[in-house]
Amino acid sequence: MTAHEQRPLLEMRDISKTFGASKALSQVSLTVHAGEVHALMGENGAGKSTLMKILSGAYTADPGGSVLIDGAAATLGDPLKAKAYGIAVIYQELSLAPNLTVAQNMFLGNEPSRFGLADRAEMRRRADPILKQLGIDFDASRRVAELSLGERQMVEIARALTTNARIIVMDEPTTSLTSRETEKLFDVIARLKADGIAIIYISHRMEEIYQLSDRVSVLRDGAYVGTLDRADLSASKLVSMMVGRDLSSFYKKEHRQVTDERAAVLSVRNIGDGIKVHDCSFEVRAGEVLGIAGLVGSGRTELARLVYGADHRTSGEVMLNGKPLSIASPRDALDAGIAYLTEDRKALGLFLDMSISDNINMGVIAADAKVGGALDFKRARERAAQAVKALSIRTAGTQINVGALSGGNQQKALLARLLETRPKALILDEPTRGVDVGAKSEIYRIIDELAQNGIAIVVISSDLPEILGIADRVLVMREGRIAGEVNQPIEQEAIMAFATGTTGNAA
Amino acid sequence: AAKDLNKIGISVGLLGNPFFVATIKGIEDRAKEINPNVEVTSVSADYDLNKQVSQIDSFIAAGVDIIMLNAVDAKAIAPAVKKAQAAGVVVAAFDVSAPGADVTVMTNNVKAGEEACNYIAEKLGNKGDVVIINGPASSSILERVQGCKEALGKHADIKILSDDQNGQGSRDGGLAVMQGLLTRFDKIDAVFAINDPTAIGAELAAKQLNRSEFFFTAVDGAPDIEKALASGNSMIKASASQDPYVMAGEALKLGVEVLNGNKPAEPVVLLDPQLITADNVKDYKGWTAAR
Amino acid sequence: MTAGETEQIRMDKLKLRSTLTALGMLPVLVLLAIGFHVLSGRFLSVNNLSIVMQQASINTVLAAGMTFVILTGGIDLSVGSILAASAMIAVIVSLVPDLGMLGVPAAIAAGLACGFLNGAIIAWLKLPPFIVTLGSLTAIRGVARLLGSDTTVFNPDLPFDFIGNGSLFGVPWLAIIAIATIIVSWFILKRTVLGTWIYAVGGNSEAARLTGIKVPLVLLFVYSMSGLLSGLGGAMSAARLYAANGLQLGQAYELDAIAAVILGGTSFVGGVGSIWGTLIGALIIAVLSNGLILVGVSDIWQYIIKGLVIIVAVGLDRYRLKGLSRT
Amino acid sequence: MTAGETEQIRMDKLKLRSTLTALGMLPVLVLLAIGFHVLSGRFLSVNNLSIVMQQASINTVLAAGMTFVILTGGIDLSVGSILAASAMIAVIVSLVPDLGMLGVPAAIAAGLACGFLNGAIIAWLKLPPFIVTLGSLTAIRGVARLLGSDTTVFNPDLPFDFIGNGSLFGVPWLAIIAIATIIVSWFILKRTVLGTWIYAVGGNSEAARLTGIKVPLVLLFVYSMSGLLSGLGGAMSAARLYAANGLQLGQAYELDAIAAVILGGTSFVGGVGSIWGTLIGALIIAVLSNGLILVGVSDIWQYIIKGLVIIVAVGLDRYRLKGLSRT
Ligand SMILES: Nc1ncnc2c1ncn2[C@@H]1O[C@H](COP(=O)(O)OP(=O)(O)OP(=O)(O)O)[C@@H](O)[C@H]1O
Ligand SMILES: Nc1ncnc2c1ncn2[C@@H]1O[C@H](COP(=O)(O)OP(=O)(O)OP(=O)(O)O)[C@@H](O)[C@H]1O
Ligand SMILES: [Mg+2]
Ligand SMILES: [Mg+2]
Repeated sequence: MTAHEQRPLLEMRDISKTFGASKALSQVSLTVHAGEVHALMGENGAGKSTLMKILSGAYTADPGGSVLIDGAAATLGDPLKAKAYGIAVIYQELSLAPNLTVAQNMFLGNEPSRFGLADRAEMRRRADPILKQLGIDFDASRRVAELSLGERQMVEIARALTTNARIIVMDEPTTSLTSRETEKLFDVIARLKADGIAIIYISHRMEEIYQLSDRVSVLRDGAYVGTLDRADLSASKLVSMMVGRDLSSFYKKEHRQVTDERAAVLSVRNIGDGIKVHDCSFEVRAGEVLGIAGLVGSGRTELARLVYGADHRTSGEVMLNGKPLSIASPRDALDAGIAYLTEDRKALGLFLDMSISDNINMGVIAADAKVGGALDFKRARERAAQAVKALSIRTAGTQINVGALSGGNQQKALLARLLETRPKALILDEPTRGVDVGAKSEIYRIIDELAQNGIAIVVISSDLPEILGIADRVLVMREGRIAGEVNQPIEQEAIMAFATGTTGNAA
Repeated sequence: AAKDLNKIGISVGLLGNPFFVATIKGIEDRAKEINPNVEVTSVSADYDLNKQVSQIDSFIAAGVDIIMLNAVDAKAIAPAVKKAQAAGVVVAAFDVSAPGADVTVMTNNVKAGEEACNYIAEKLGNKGDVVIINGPASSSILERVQGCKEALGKHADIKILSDDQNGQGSRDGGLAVMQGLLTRFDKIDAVFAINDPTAIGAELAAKQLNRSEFFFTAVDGAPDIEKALASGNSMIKASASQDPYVMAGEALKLGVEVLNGNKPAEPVVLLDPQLITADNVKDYKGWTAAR
Repeated sequence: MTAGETEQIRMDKLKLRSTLTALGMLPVLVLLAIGFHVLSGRFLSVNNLSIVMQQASINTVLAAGMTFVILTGGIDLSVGSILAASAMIAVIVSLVPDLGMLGVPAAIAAGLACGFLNGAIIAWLKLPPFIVTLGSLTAIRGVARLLGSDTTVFNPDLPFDFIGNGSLFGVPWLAIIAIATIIVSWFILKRTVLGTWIYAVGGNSEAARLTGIKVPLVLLFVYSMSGLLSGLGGAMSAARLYAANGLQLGQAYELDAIAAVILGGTSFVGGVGSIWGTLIGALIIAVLSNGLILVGVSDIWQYIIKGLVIIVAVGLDRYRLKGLSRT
Repeated sequence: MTAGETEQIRMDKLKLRSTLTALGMLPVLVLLAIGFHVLSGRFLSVNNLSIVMQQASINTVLAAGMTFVILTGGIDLSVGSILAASAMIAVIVSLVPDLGMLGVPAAIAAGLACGFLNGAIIAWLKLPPFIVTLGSLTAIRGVARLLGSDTTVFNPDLPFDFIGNGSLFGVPWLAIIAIATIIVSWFILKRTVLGTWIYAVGGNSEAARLTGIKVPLVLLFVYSMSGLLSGLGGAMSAARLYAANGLQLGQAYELDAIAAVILGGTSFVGGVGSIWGTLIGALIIAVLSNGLILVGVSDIWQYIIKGLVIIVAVGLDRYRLKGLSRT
């Protein structure tokens, strides 16, 4: 309460932003006080990231609005100026230089130096405690290109802590993090809060919002809807503010215990790459949703890529419906009926300069083609229109570049591409990364539907509640090996025990 | 059918070469004498036949009266020449022959090579090891090498150590090639370079490596070689000089004759090179001499 | 209703923008043409335009091939050397009694073979295109010289000389071939599955691989295409000149071809660009060369002006698209 | 304990790998040198090695500048023209009585000015580097010709000729300058904040911008640096040849410089590479040119062999690194 009576640290007034023909924000206002965690909520494409990018100087707002810091008008407009006002941002779409080391990235643009000479010792000295605070166990001298997605996200967080910022924006910082890393982050946030730093926190994970936020502001369709105090916070209220209607609980309720009588669709035996994944075996039966959990960097993505033929495996085999496959490339896997959704949609999934329609159709244009490899435009348009509707992708049209969509909608477009290939087995790596509640329930519904149609599904997720909610059975990975299997009833504690190695190796 | 001389198009192999700058000056001076308001456009084909043919096309379109042509390729330029003549343009070739050209004025390159290498043979007493630094295979260079080989071939005791290295006709090319050749051969008696820049570059290499058991001859008579010869301490002893200024001016004059309807009796004029050495260089009228 | 309306306006704007992007440098081209006409009084004659088209034709064909390559994010420096080698082959084969006409297919086949080799090394051995094609630039140049023992090969009675010097209804054959090349390229790029794959590989090659696109085959195709079109360019050059020279022909042509592609708005990073832009780029280069001679600008100043016009042209283009494009 | 041990092994592997990457083509260079020595019996003499160093020196200096540019993901095609223009200025100034020594700083300043212009256009107008430097390649070439009214300028009594032809303790000055350039470049790239920014801009320029790095200033710096070093190259060339020619000097040098950079393992995409690799790349090119003459290979075959060796060299390099790196 006291916080409200002080002069606000940050006030954004009547901020609008237009991209070409589309209006991403119209007259949005936001007030943030020192020492509060202010959550910003809204569906995919509501304009949260855009608002924050205006704050960080990455975008310039349309004329008309104003930003006040400590009550004085601030001219933002470029990242350096924003930095000078003490604003630090953890971007949703990671913005690291992959060719540099962790430490270099943390201090990029802010290097400890003497007479222009980089002071590496000082850099290490300042980096190590921050990494330790976050429970990061990889070395600060590793190159970012060699890190897993979750590890990169940790680096991005660590970077925001190197500056003496007064306002830290966290735009979906935990999408690739598991509960252990998230805990660490929350500890840090608590400490920052105590130091009087304002935190603007964006997430689609409701439980994080409940746990952290002092106040919640909601955006819808680029417009400001309202702000709730912690006391008034309730799921139904929030959701109805976000989507304008009620949405009941969205995890599917009934878990199927898929019995052994059903034949295994996808079987993986002793697969490994000799470096990051060793000797992993599992089976997925028709209609089963197999969850794979594990800490950041435990090798889940790598395992999936091996099965899919995206990386070279040194041992093991993959079988579909009992038939051994010789998969040497993603093409082979797709031909056999295995599809894989990448966790890194921007770098490995989407063609950002191509249209939504092209992106959705990419996997099937060859099959749709008319004689001589001529494109079937009509079919492509239909598929795209259908997919946009079925997955409720928010867009002005299917010919727009996919790069102009908000993160969550990009995710749906990518998922749509996979579904068009009609796979028999589907490996989904972080399928709801950055996806809003509504879309999440949509995706869960789709997963459930696919399973009921007899497709074998593997879901890799760092979001434990999600795993608990949708998986029929869970494998837990640790340091590149399968550490254990958790059957119904699936309990969080059991998973964490395997993931952290506090029980003996079960596999 | 006499026509006035209003517009001239010049296309040369490579404009940056001082030789061609002198030719252009020769043409311009003679043309101004005939019509002070004459318009002269000179372009460089950069030794690209396609480019030269395009330039000729453009000249035809621009309505020139005479094309002064230094052919990039002595054989293959023929169709372009024919096309220009069909369009009523007089083609005057200089320095390099162009089949079918109305007139051609050029240095006798075979003779130039011959003279430079006769000098070598004479100075060596018809006995020794000679290196030829070759250049880009154009007709004039091929002829110089041919002339040189003919001259040297008359003497059984003269051995040609190398003749297939390309000095690109430039100082740095000559320098780099000579450095390699000097490392390769412990004893050389004389070097024939296909033009002056090559010889100067090669001399730089020799000086650097402190080798002085041989001397150079070349073809061209460029301003820098004049200076070298005059200095008296150069390893370059002789150059079979050409006179680009006179050559091109002559070609223009003959071309204007054709324009006026007077076909020359002999369409090809060969100018004899003059061998310049330290002894006679003071009487030499160089490329840039005022005239 | 209103929602539908704004949607309509938005789509219109999008269309306008994509048309503008595709048109690209057209305004610059038109300006140049008018400017040269005003200055020389001769530029816009039928005769001269036909000359410009002819002069642009070989570069257009090379640049079309280069567009494929650059769209995948690659580069092909060897086009000039391939052109020289194929032209040599075209002339040499043309000298064979009775079979002279085979010179054209022989040149194209030779170009295709060179391009295929480039592509194979780049696609399967995964070596950087710049180095591979720089290597073949040098090596194929040597082969071209070897083919004619380092002299000019010449055939005054070239059986297919109509390609280089004839015309159909007043349009030079060279120009017809160039336009046909552009149309075929457009069809492949915009109307076929392969074309979409080419854009996809250029946009994000790792994503393309994960989508099941056989990236090596796509790369093999684009370099083969570039080789084939360089071979065609060689045949055109031979037909135009009745001759070929292994050393001199095609030197630095790669720069002109690349310049046409980039002037045409295709991005070096790959994935973005159009073949029409390339055509306009090639025309701008040809118009500049021809127009400056027509106006009577000296060779030195031609260099300076050409260089500046190229920079100003892309500058204008950027300025024009500003506000319409993403930051 | 075990965790610590595997960590140790991993770090060792990482170190090994980065050393191997940095060493890059060194084995190829050594192989070539030994091969040429066996074939000619003369390659590895002190004298000849000093020649090779001299021949490599100008390209090394240009390639060092190019390394900066390519590390940011750009390209500088104008280095050859800048070199020509600066060499002209060096010789022209050297002819001024008493002030002749000023030729060297004048050349460097001219190069810097050209590079600055390139950089300003690229950084602030955000035009594509390829087109901008292609434009300046052409325009500056024109200026270089203009400077000497299209002829060769020469000065047999060049006051700073020791740079081109003298040596210090048996090491040619040209080589000393080249090595000094490499060391300074290494220092900037690896030891200063600016160096980190250069790598960051090349790795992810948007990320660099978002962290507040002034990306335009970084770009301005790298192109200015490339221009400055081209100017130095011009002075070196003038000192070596006692002359300069605006049209002929430096033609196609950009290709050699880029080849050295890429042979040295710097990536075209930007952000990855080392200056030592560039040095080795430049040496490989010089060794090839010199060695082939020494062995007595004819000019035509020199082309073919050079081209193939370049391709095979990167091929070997890839093969060597395989298994160590991710696909
Ligand atoms: N660079 C851009 N160009 C064009 N449109 C854009 C651009 N960036 C965002 N948009 C549009 O602006 C709107 C808001 O996007 P924004 O990324 O701010 O959403 P968000 O609330 O962060 O969503 P998410 O939860 O999915 O991250 C969307 O409709 C998006 O398509
Ligand atoms: N390109 C790479 N080079 C080297 N090591 C890598 C590379 N990518 C990932 N790794 C390492 O491999 C291990 C497994 O990575 P993987 O991406 O499979 O983890 P994950 O379980 O999917 O984690 P996350 O939740 O972060 O996505 C990590 O320790 C990571 O640092
Ligand atoms: Mg967002
Ligand atoms: Mg992962």
